[in-house]
Amino acid sequence: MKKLALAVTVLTGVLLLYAAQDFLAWGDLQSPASASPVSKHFIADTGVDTEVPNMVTAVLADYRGFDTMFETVVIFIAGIAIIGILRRTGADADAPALKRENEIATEPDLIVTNTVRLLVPVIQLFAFYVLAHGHVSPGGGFQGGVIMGASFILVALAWDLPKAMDRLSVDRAVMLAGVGILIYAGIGLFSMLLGGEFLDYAELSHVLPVSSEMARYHAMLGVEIGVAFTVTAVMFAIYANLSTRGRLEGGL
Amino acid sequence: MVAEPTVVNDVRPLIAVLTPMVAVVAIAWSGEKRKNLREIFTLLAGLVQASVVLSLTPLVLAGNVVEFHVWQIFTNVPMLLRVDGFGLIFAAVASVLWIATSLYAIGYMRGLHEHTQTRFYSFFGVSLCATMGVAFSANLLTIYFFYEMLSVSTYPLVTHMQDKEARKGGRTYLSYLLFTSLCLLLPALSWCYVWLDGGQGAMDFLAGNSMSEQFSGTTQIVLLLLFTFGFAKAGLMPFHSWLPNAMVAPTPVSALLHAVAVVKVGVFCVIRVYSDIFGIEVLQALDGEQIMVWIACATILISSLIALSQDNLKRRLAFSTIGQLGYVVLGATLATKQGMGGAVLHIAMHACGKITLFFCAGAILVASGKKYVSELRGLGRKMPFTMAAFLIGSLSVIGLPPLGGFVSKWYLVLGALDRDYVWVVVVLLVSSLLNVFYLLPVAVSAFFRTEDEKEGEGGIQEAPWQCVVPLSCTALGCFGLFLFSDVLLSLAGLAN
Amino acid sequence: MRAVSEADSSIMFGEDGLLNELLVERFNYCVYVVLLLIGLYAMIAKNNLIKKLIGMSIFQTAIILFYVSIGVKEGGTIPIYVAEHDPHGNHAEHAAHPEEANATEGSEENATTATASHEADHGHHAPRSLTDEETSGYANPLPHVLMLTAIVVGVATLGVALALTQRIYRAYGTIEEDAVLAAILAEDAATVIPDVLSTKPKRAKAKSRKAKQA
Amino acid sequence: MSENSIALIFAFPLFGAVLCALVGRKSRNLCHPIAVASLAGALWGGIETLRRVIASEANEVSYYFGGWNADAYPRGVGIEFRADYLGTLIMLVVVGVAFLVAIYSKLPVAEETPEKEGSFYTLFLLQVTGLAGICLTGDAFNLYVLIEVAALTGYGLIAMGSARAAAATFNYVILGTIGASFYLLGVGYVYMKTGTLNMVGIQEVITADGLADSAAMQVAFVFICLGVLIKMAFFPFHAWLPNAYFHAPTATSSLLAPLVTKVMIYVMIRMTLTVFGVDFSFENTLWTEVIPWLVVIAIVCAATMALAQRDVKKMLTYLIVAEVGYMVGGIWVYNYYGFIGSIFHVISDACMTLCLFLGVGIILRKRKTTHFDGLRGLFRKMPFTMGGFFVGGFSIIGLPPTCGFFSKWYLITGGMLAERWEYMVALMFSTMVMVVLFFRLIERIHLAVTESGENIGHGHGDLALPDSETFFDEAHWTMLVPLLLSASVVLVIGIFNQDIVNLIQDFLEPFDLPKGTDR
Repeated sequence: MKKLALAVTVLTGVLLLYAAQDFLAWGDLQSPASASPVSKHFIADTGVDTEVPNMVTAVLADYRGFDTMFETVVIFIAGIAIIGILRRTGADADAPALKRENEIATEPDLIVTNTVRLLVPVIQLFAFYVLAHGHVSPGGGFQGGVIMGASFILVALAWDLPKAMDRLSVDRAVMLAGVGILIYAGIGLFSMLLGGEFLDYAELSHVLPVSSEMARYHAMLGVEIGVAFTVTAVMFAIYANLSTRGRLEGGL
Repeated sequence: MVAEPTVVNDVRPLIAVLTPMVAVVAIAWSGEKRKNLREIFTLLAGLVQASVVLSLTPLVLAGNVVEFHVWQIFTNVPMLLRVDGFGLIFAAVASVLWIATSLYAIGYMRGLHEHTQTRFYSFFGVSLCATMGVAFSANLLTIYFFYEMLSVSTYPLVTHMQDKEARKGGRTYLSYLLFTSLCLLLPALSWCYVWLDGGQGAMDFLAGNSMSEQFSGTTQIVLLLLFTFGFAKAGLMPFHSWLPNAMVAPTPVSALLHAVAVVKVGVFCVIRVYSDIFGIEVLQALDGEQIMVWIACATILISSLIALSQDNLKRRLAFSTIGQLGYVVLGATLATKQGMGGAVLHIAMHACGKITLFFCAGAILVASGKKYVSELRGLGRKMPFTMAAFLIGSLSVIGLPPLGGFVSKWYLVLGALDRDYVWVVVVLLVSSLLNVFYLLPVAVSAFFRTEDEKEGEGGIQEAPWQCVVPLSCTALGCFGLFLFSDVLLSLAGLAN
Repeated sequence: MRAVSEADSSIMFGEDGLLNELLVERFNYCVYVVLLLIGLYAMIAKNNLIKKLIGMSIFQTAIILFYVSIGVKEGGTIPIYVAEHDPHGNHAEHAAHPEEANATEGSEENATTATASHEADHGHHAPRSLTDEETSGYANPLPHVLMLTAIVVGVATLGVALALTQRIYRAYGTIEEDAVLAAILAEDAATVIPDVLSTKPKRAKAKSRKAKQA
Repeated sequence: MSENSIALIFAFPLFGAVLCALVGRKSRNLCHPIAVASLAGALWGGIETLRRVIASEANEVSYYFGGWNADAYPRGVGIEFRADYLGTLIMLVVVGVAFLVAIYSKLPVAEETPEKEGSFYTLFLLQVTGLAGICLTGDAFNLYVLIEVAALTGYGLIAMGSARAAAATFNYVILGTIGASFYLLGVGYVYMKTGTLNMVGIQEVITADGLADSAAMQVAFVFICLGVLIKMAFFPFHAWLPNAYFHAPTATSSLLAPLVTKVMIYVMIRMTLTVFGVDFSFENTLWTEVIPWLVVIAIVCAATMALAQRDVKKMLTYLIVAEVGYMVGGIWVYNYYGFIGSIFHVISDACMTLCLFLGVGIILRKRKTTHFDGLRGLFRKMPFTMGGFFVGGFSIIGLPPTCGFFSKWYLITGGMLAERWEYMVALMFSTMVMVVLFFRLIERIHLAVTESGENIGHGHGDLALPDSETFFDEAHWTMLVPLLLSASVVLVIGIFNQDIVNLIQDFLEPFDLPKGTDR
């Protein structure tokens, strides 16, 4: 196996290096990727099209919004798949829990819990900031969602899983993830029902009291919120399932 | 063939093809519990089919061809049914003999208390449908469809016994037939589809052929070989050994399928390709076409010699069949009008004779349980009708007047002389002699030698009437074919 | 491509030689190649399932590095448009924004070319199409977007793979590949194929259920 | 609604999936109807799309998500979905197959993965979304995302079964990720050299800038092909497939086996024809001389391995690998008819594989095993099921008038016209292997014989089967009806193949492929 791996690796390396001499210099302004009309349009006309200064956000949530919808779906799939794989059913569920070696039942540490108590609101607030400010600074739904999910995971780490599950149970997390997708796809569907194409946010200007550019702007915030829902929920669901091997009890 | 025939559109060819399929549904519905109903359906379908086919005769005799367009397979190649002289002869033989076989099968299967008779009758019907389809096909692709359908639908019949031997026979049967059809025939067809007439209207038997203008001589020979061996049902050596192996099937199957339907479909396809895809003129002009004549002659002689050494009656008949198929292929390879016509006639004549022989073999099995030639001494006294029919069948296969076999052999000889192949005539004579040697002793010993005393099986009687009646009919049919051969001659395009 | 076929030592090692070109001008491409190969090797060669997954992560990260490298522009800043970033705007007024300061530094060479199109309304830029010179001051946003997607996909794959690893561990008690394989072979050898014709169907069922549980 | 039919193909299963996830825990029985209903909706969208494509003048319909159409904005700014005959036909196959499997899956899912219906149908529907999207997308990167959607759902669906399935899935994850990452890398190279991700845009830039000699583009092509070949389980990279599909739950393997490999073949056709262009793909000796021989090795090896199996389901998984070889070969003989054959074989192979896997699922449910020994006498108990199964088998062998015959016909024609004799020999060889395989099965199913050849059915009288084995015991209708439907689809596609081939021809006409008939 090792020899095979080495052969494969060397072969790939040769191919990669063979291609490398055809690469343009690093940071070349005239490289096709940088100078193509598509790339120029993103930089030059994002403001005109959507009023969003952060081009990455605009490309992510609007120009390539369909990609991003499926990206959210990928996250959702991961959550569902992990639950599906690890969930114990039938006879399996009744099997006695595996005892971890060196497991010591201790009370949660006072210092840790109190620090976390202080930290969590700040983290969550920051998550909202990152989410909401994604249009004008680096940030957005994924980033905000991950930070938000981390806050729940932190609770689970500091106390135990049930404590975190009191706040966001896995069942509810799955629901939340679903709702996130519903928000994203729902906005897309709604704009389609208003007469445009799927995800054509400009059509929302028919129902919102804003111009079609600003409609795109606001709709982007909407889909980012949907993304954040899904990411938050799935991050926590993945953690909860992986850390307890699908039992959803006790935990670290 | 002759000048542009008039095309008549008629649904009757389709009816003839589909009748057995309808019967299959009815048979499967009747099932094992309603035996009589099931068998009535079988007979009824046979009657309907035969009358539909025969009702087409006047039209065809008047120089028309009957067509029915089923659906478009490829852009230029439709699924087209067409009835012309050759096809009608074959279809008529197959459908008339189906009635006889059905009646015979009832006696045989009931006599032996066979299992899964419903399955048997069902697949019997399917294979008849396929045979009829081959007879009425208007182009190569259509013929290929029905050809494959026949291969598959006869498999359950060949393996009917379900024992080890049957399964072995079935495997040989399928591997030979599917190997040749998928690996030799399919590329040849594909070749013709693409290059013959540039893919326009290709493969139709009436299209007139421009084979010689489009392909080099070598290509034509290769195609000829692919086609001839691709239709392995024709039993040409070296792709013949499926036939003796398939004799494990119940006798009605052997009779109808291996003396009438399956093998005759093979040779019929070969004739079609030779006469309507290549054409007589092209073949005559083709260098190296003699190879095919040699192969056919070799098959005739070798199989006759092997038949001499077989003691199992059905196996002996099987090798005899291979030889007789060789005659048909020979007729086609001679590439003369008489040869082709003789070949088509021989399909009919041999079918009638050989089915009689197989019926007799089956009847003997039912009545006495005997399978080997050496056991048949003195049986003629106990089963006079059967053995008399056997004698008639033998004489017809040997080719003596006033029996059908004589007519077709006569035209084959004429065809050979037409091409100045005197040696072929010699081969025909020698093989007729061999036929005498391996067929006549059976009947002779049955009538003129006394039974061994020690066996002491006094209880042997004539077979059930369902068996005896059909075999008597077919034996009489051998005379009939001689007497009324002029109809067949004109259908085969030999009457002037 | 042509260059390689005629390669001699000077082309390989000279001033404009291949090596020079590769290592100096395309340094980060080389890094990505090395990372990618490390990841690939680990994915195929490692016996431990977790190590395979680590290899997978390295592999995917290498690709991300490659993509981001495509988007880089000499002197370009992050692709966030703020009207005030334009060099002829008043630097001092907005110097408080660190990212803006960076941006200004980055796009200095554009300073001379930018026109007086800059509006007085600092707070709200009027939507307008940027000129070619202005666009070259921003990095290409598309690769970043693509990689955001790729990262997400990578995380999702990793999560599922970890779940699978746990499932395997739960069933076989090991995450070493050869040990798992051995366990699987043993399991196969022990599987009984129910003989349909010699036993009653009910028993066959019970048998296979037992086999499943084992 | 009609002008949005392309979006509806995705919207229905997507919302269905979310709905399944939401109601899955509480009311599990709702999941199956939701799945069937949303796939019916998707099927309607698919048919509507085909209707629009046929009605359109250019034989293709573009759909710009987010309204970023190519008239007002530079091509490739937004994500374009481009429905031409190729993509639409295969998308219809995907949705149709999924619809049948969804009906079929009711009992197997409830029995094999109890209490997981919610997760199962969520992933099931998203799998369909991903696969259907692959067929229509006009964006190289979006294709990657959709490939990953399909892959991840596939991992989940397979691993939901036994622990054995999880072990098999792990290999799938590793190889699948390598494949997808290679594809991603290739797309990266393409983007670097062309500056666009839109498939048509890439083709335009390649032609305009003369990128055929570019080393990076060539390597990009190699990587993309490599990635796709891994994903489609082409012979040396097939290791993940047999185990994963064999141990997967019945409903999963019935969905994945017919679709995943075929859709990847589609990607390869799309890449060679639309993205890189005919000249780039087939004029470069770097790979045009290598791949056809790989194909030959692949077909022969996979067929031989199939021959060695003693289990129907396992055997079928190897057959899939062999069939992949057929289709890749059809592309790389580089001939008009070869392409028709490949595309038509994608369609027909999906149908016949579906047919076989549905049959195997029923066998598994009745007999609790798919080993050859467990097949005896099945025909008597389930004549309809087995009849459908046989139709699928005949189609794999290539007997007329099933669709398998016609696709093989075009493949053979293409191979012959391109004078790729080695490919034809490989095809013949594998055809013969399939004859052996299926008649071996038919012998067992039909004739009730034991493995050792001992005679169970005596020549005369009734079969000596135990009483429990002789009564009529047909499969449940939710399983039987999809099987019979798929069997009849196999026949109908075969009989009316000309209509489909005409569409394929319309699609292939602009590419000016060599026909090889002009001699």
